[in-house]
Amino acid sequence: QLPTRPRRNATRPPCPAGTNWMEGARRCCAQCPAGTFLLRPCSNHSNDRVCAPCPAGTFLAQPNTHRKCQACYECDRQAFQSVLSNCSATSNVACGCEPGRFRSCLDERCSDFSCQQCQPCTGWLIQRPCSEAQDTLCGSCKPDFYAEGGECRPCPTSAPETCSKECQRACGGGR
Amino acid sequence: QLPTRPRRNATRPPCPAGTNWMEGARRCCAQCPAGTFLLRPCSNHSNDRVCAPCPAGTFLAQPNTHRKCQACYECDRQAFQSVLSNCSATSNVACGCEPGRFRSCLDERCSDFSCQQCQPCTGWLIQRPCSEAQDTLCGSCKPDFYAEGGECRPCPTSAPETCSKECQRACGGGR
Amino acid sequence: HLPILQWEDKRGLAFTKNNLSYSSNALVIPVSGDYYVYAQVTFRGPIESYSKTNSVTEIITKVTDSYPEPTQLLTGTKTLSEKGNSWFQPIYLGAVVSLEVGDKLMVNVSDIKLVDYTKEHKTFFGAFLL
Amino acid sequence: HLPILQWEDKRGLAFTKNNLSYSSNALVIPVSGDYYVYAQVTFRGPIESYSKTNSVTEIITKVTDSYPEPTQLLTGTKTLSEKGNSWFQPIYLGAVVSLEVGDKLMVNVSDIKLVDYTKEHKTFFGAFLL
Amino acid sequence: HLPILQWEDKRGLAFTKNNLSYSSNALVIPVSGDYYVYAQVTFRGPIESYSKTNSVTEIITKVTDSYPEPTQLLTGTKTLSEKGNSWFQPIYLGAVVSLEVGDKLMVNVSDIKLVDYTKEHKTFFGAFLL
Repeated sequence: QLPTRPRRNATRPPCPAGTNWMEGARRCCAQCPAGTFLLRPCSNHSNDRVCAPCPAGTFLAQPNTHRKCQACYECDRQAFQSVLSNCSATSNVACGCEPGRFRSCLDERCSDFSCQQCQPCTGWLIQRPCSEAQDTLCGSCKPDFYAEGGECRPCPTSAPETCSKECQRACGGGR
Repeated sequence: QLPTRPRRNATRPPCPAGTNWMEGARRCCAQCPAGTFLLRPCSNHSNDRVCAPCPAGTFLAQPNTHRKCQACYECDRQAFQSVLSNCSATSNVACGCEPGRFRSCLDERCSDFSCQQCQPCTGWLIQRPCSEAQDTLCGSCKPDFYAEGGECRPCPTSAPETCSKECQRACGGGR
Repeated sequence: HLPILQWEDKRGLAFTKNNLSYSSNALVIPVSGDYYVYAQVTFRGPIESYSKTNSVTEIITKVTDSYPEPTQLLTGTKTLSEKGNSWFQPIYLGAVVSLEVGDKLMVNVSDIKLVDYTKEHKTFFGAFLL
Repeated sequence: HLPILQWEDKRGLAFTKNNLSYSSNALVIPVSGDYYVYAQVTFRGPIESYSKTNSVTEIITKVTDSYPEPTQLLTGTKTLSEKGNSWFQPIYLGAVVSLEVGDKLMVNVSDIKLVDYTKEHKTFFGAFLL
Repeated sequence: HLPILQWEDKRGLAFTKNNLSYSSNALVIPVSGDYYVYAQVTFRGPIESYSKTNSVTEIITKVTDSYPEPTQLLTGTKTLSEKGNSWFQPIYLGAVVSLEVGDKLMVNVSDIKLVDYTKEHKTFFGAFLL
């Protein structure tokens, strides 16, 4: 066991707002604004630090004394994700689903999701249309349709005798 | 960024056929023939290298300046693989399937495969026999057999009345 | 944010040395440099009174003085296709990352109730300076 | 041969130093010695217009001046039993290998369309000299 | 105890150096210190004449002069939900452990018949001193 040295950062004072503690310079240094990173840390006084803009494909959303910007995520185009907003120097890319698809989240965080096709509700009335967040919600059968086996079937125009009880009820019996 | 030293291997000339660049000796050294490895690299001129045969259980299929031979694979005997050809100093082992089994590949490369039992086609005519690469392909029913429920059933020798339409067709009706 | 795992740092196989210390659920980096950071979490289920889980996630994150939000360093996400009966799923993560003195390393999981904390050799976390 | 993955070597968490350089999809070894080489690939699917995949494979390979064919160093092969709905499968590989100056390290995968390239902390590759 | 795997220590990619030796199925520690120990076992099945397996386990254990029983250092346990057809399941383990000179490291598995021993890059085992 090495002789444990006294914990240096236990002695440092909390830094005033807008500055971060820099271990190297052992002082509080002014933060760089969002969208930029710390190119050269402060040395003699807290303001002589140099910030530089985040290079393309990287970003920093908050004021910081980071030596490097974070890499942008990418949207999963092969899984039918679409770009809601591109990555900028101050914000990561935001991904959604291509039209006609909705987000099926892997877990509550939904940082990973697949884009499933919205159900068409053929023969059903649409109770709630498909959206980014949820599949279409089908309502009851359309007029001139009757429900059978979990589907909506068009009322028979001829041969009414094949019409089941439910069919007669929905399609108005003795046509 | 550290000052990048000039890339040493960028300055080296391409080696003539039959020789490989040896970083240590900083010259092109004659290759060792397949089945042998480089015991001692060349020093003063490109031909004074020493080659030695690959030890048992190892091989090198190509002329090389490798310092070690590659380990032979083994056939998966527990999964009914058989040795098509043993490992030699110049070639890896080649594995197939025991008689009565065919190769079911994990993916197109088929570097991993299991040996599934060939289907017997009892009652069927064999359209294509089982081989290393493919299962038996069953043809139509044998004479005196009729097809029913995806199987070939022997024609009933007695009680012809239990004979279905297909059975009568195949087994020649009013026996 | 995702729940943070707590760790044993003294008993059994656990230890800290060379000033790499453990406090409030985090390994604290004593000197800037490149570290190989690794962690394995064994998940297990199902937990009875619990809706069906269809995935587990383990994330090694860094908290640093220089930025107000944690940074995700390594992530392992695995979907589960276990039907009802009991399942086990280990996830191992490891890589080299550049860290500054004072940085804190933590392990987050998608669901703390699914973590098998019963044996120190099934779920572990560590780092060493290169 | 299997498709070779391309990597980011400068932005975000990625970096190269001590002359270990990255060029044309490979890490280039600057000095002979024993290296701990590692890589994780997160695979995800299904990709709709795509026949059902029943396995994923990740291989770390070495290309060297001394031999005309690549050598497979580490391989992770996993069969999949996910029914239709979306799946995630990380594969981590790591081990010590003896390498010569000028050797090139690459990561091959069974199917590039199944690789989750969206986040740097889910799929990564690296090596360090012991 | 669980069956112990045997290893190749000279041919192909395998090697031992710096006095870390291999004898009777174990790596023998030449000098006390902290080691990063790792192993991957690729399991595969089913083996026909064999009852259905529903899990595989890999354990790195330590045998030491100071204690009569082996100590489990790292464990990877995974349940299987493969229906009948052939399956592959790699398990990777790695972590830093404190070892004494003379300690022996071994790899145990739940079932030796399920281990894919056919290719050196699918199943491997090693350690290095920090």
